[in-house]
Amino acid sequence: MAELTREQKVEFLKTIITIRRFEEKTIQLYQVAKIWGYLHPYVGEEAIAAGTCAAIKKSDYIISTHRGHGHSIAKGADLNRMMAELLGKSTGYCKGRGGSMHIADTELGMLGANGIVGGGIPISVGAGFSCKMEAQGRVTVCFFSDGAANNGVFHEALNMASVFTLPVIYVCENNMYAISMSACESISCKDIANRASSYDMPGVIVDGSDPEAVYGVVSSAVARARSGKGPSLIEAKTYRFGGHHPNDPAEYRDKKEVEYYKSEKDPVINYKKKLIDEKILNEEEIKMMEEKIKKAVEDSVRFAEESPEPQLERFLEEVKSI
Amino acid sequence: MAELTREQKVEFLKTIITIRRFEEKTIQLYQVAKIWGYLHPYVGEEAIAAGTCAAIKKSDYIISTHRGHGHSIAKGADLNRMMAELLGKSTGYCKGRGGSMHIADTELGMLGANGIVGGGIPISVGAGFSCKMEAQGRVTVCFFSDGAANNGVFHEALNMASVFTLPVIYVCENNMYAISMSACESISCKDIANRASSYDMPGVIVDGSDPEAVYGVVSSAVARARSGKGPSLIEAKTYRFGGHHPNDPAEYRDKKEVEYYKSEKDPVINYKKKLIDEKILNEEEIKMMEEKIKKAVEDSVRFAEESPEPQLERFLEEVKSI
Amino acid sequence: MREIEYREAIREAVIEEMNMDPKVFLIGEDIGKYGGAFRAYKGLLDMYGEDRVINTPISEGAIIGAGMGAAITGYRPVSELMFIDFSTLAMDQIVNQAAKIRYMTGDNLRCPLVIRTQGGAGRGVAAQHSQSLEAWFYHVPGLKVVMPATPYDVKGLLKTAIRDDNVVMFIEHKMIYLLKGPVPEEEYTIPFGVADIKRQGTDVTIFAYSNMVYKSLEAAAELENYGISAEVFDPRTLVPLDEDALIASVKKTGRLVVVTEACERGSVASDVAAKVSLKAFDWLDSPVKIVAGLNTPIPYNSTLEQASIPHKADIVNAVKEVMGI
Amino acid sequence: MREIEYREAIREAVIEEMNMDPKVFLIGEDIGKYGGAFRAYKGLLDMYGEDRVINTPISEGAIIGAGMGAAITGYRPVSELMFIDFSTLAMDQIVNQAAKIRYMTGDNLRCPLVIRTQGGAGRGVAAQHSQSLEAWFYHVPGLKVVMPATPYDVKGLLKTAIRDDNVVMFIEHKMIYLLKGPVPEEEYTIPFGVADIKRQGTDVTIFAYSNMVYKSLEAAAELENYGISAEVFDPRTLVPLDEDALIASVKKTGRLVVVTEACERGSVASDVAAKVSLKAFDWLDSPVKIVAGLNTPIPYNSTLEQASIPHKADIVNAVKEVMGI
Ligand SMILES: Cc1ncc(C[n+]2csc(CCOP(=O)(O)OP(=O)(O)O)c2C)c(N)n1
Ligand SMILES: Cc1ncc(C[n+]2csc(CCOP(=O)(O)OP(=O)(O)O)c2C)c(N)n1
Ligand SMILES: [Mg+2]
Ligand SMILES: [Mg+2]
Repeated sequence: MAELTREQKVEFLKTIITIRRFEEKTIQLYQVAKIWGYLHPYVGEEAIAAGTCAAIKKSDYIISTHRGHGHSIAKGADLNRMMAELLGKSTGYCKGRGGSMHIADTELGMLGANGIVGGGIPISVGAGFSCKMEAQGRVTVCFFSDGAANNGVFHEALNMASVFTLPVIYVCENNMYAISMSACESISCKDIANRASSYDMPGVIVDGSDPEAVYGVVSSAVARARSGKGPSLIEAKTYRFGGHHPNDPAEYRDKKEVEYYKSEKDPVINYKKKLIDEKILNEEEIKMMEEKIKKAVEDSVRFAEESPEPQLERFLEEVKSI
Repeated sequence: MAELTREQKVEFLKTIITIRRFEEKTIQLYQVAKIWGYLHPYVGEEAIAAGTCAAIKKSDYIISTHRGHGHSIAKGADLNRMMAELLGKSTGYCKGRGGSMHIADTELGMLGANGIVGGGIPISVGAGFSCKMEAQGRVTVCFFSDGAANNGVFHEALNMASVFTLPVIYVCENNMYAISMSACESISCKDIANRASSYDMPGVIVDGSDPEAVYGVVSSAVARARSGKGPSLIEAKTYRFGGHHPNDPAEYRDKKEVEYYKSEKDPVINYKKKLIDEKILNEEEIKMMEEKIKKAVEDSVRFAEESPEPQLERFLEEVKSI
Repeated sequence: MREIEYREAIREAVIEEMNMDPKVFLIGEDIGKYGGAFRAYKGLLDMYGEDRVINTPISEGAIIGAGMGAAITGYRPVSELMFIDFSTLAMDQIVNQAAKIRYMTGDNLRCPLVIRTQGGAGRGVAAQHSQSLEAWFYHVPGLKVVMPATPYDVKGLLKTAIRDDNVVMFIEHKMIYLLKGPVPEEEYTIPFGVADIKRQGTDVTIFAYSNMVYKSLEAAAELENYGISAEVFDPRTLVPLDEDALIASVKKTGRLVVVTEACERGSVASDVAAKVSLKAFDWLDSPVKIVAGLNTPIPYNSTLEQASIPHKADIVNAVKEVMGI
Repeated sequence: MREIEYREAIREAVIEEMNMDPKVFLIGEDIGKYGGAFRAYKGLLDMYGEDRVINTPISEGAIIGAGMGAAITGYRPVSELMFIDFSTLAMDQIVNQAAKIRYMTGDNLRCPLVIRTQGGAGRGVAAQHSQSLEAWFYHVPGLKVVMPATPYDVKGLLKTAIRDDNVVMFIEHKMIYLLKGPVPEEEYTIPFGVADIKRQGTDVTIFAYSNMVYKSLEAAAELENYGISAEVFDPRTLVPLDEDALIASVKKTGRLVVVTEACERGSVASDVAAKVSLKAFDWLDSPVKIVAGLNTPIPYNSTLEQASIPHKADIVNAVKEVMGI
């Protein structure tokens, strides 16, 4: 694999910080009930989306989860339309119909967040068939977390993707928990990547806090997929810094464990430091980047707040056609 | 493991031949429409049921499939009540309500054939919990075939059985086909036993035409389960001698392949020969055995034919309470 | 007009649509060499190859997921569930994913997916292979539900289904695949939401779909002997439902018997009866009667099985009742 | 009488039954330390240990399979599906396996399994977490369907469910877990199939269950202002349904409004309306009106979400309509 360029590295950092700041903002907005329903922040896991989406093209597809904001942002989503969706506005990606768990966009190749744990995995099979049939070298990345790896559809989908040599990259974000259920207690194998052997596909483990490492393994899997060799399973070890959702104190976790990940495995802290160490960016430049991002996030909130609510009459009219 | 006794070996043969003759009779009865609906003969696979059920106790549970007559017979089912069920009579195991695909009996510890491919596998988890909770050393054997190993519930169940260390023995009867679908083309790993590694349990391959070999591996798995070490996956390589059902000419199979299995892997032929070679039985004794079995099968047909139809009024009365 | 079998009509529809639109493909169990459990796809693998006739493992969830994923990325898949009873293994993909994606994304993604399947009793295949589950899908917004009775209808409606931009549950009946009926050589399609009066009548409307159309026609023929002129109303598509035509028919006859093979409790028949009871209240000369399956898992024994589903006599009796004779 | 929360009533029922019968156990997602998504099982892990409070992986099919397998071998499990929307992943186990085993084996095997779950809209959790799917289960022979509205009812009915020898779909509503109501300290159970008139009235019967009981009571209170005396009829269990009491109520009032939060098309409301339209035809002064959810996946946006489900005003209007004012 070619060395990473300066631009690529800067882009990683920008994506990671953007996701982090966006998520922090959504948590704030959730606490004041501007966002409601369920919100599952991606804080702590940003490097996976950043590294993965950098390794694919705009024309490739991604399939996301209930914890999906990071995936959309890394795939290039417009923060305004995302935030508008979270506020239930008509300018949102789903015109306010979907909210956090259902952001999707055809243009973006973002085939949907999902409220059903594992619900997106079978869809990857169809997206994979589509990529294979059109034969333009397109690939599909399917994100999911440890909990989803126990849903039967994981098995059906990975088997089928393998049997039909589909160009799909399965990225399991193992953040060690499914709500309160620890992955160690719910998954009957040490590493989820092990399960790849059941499907005759490569299974790779990667440090999910390191965007470059993620980029590396995903790039290989993408190359493999594009060359017609079929699917791969990547397990990115990561950690959910907060509770399952903003109101979850996550008392089922060990404080020390949380502290360890926050201090050692924070992709924002670590990657900033790395780029400074490598003299790719200096403190000042990072500060400017942070400010730009902060402004973009704040703009998105303003955009969302100023956007009109969906029209009730129009909704009622549309429902008649369902 | 202790040497097999003469009685055990004779019993293997008796079970194998009983299943074969019973199945042949059901096919005949199907052709004259005394049995109807779906019938999935177990011809060619008899040694698996014989070897497996000999390795467990009467008090243990088995869970079966759409191709389930052999399992019931090996577990000790009454041929009369089985045949009566196939003829839809009130004296059948299910009073004629179930037919071939739904034979079940509490007394027998036979928790059900199943019309849904893979449908019994999750039920094994509950039977396993039950065995574990009552802590009497009881185990559950769950049969299924290659096709079922692609159903998502296979994954959910084996994961859960492993996570909770349940005393369940999964016996996959890989007869190389699921209707017309070849296992080689539908399963993304060479051997289904491989998949055991995803569930942190032993995965063993055995020649399904050899009752002693089956008995051996199942016995080990049973010992393991009884001693609290949890589930195992056994893949018994076998072959469905006929089509998927009596009316299936099975044109999707290679004639040579069929011939090979019929001539080399017929458990009836092979095991008869073995017992003769080992001087455990002579031709004469086998002939007597065959005759006894033939009579038992014919008696079952007579019993079934002479049995009363279910009473319509009674059925209509019962339906009111559903 | 030439007569062809119901399953042959399906095959023709699929062939015509596959020839016309390269985005159409088929996916399901045993649809390759085997040609499908009811042989409706006979020879299609040879005609279109493995890329467009995809024979799958036994993975109902992934079969629907495969259809949906392809549909939202520009294809027009026909996913097959061998028996409607197996839809139970794919309900998340059908109901939470495919049916909802268009609406929950504010029309951002569309899912032109046909789910072909079949249901019904009568072949002695017992409780897990004989269900009539259309009521479930009827209840789910985002699904169209099509239940054709004749070779003519199945061909025209399947072509429409494949061209539709939404998820269509296309539900056939296992007892009628070999039934023959007139089907024109020329191409045609049948729009959704347009009922077909299978027999004109003036005294009573019999609403029936799928295999029950035949039992209703038999009943109507017998009712002639009593001087009763029964209209047999086949909606053909349950969603959308041709309510206007139904209300018009009931206004004409003043009486309605709704027939379904499905278990009575919570059936589509109840829903239709409720709608008509409300909307044609002042035109009804007697209460709407429902003729439906018993609330029981279908038994294997033939006598009990037959007792569990409606027959000509049940329909005749119901009509007599609403006619007050 | 003391007042306790709905979820506390659930917890009490479970504790009492677990203390009484060692064969009762709980299984589901996040029911261990977490105490269940709605904290109805708070502290139970500490009280009963991991053998009787089994915290599972995300495997809905196996959660029901685990319940069924234990039930047919002598236990009395309570399997939990966190949201009724996730029943889609377990429909084979619920419908083809658990519901049918008793009948398709001629009563050879019995399956005393309770499936606890919850549904309903109102929390902004959108299309995949807000459904009301009781109509599916209502349609499946072999399932009992219980939908308690009050803390009193949920406790008494859950105890009965656990003791029942059949499969019980026990469906709660996400908006009422924190609601308080009187619950006696002494033990009691509530039989299935016995409706509770939540408010007596003489002019019109409002049939409503689960959260809609509250909206109906609000409506009834407002209707007093118009001089209309509305009876609020809560069936509490949909299967078995207390039809006699319902017909009696309608015979008394002569009018019926059926309320459900579920999508109107193919809902339980339609079924009830059809039954009453038939059986009380001569007593009905006006057609039965249905007040139901819209035929749409539930939207996230609060205004649209609220517009998708019935409210007091809708019920009031429907009653006015059937009263002809
Ligand atoms: C099929 C299904 N079961 C249960 C839930 C409830 N639920 C929502 S998120 C969640 C945990 C998911 O864990 P995981 O897949 O590890 O994702 P993470 O939250 O860690 O990103 C659960 C159980 C659901 N949404 N879907
Ligand atoms: C879930 C499900 N899908 C499809 C079918 C239709 N069907 C019946 S038997 C069968 C093949 C089963 O193959 P396998 O599991 O290998 O069992 P075998 O017939 O070889 O014993 C299929 C597809 C079914 N009964 N259930
Ligand atoms: Mg996780
Ligand atoms: Mg097989």
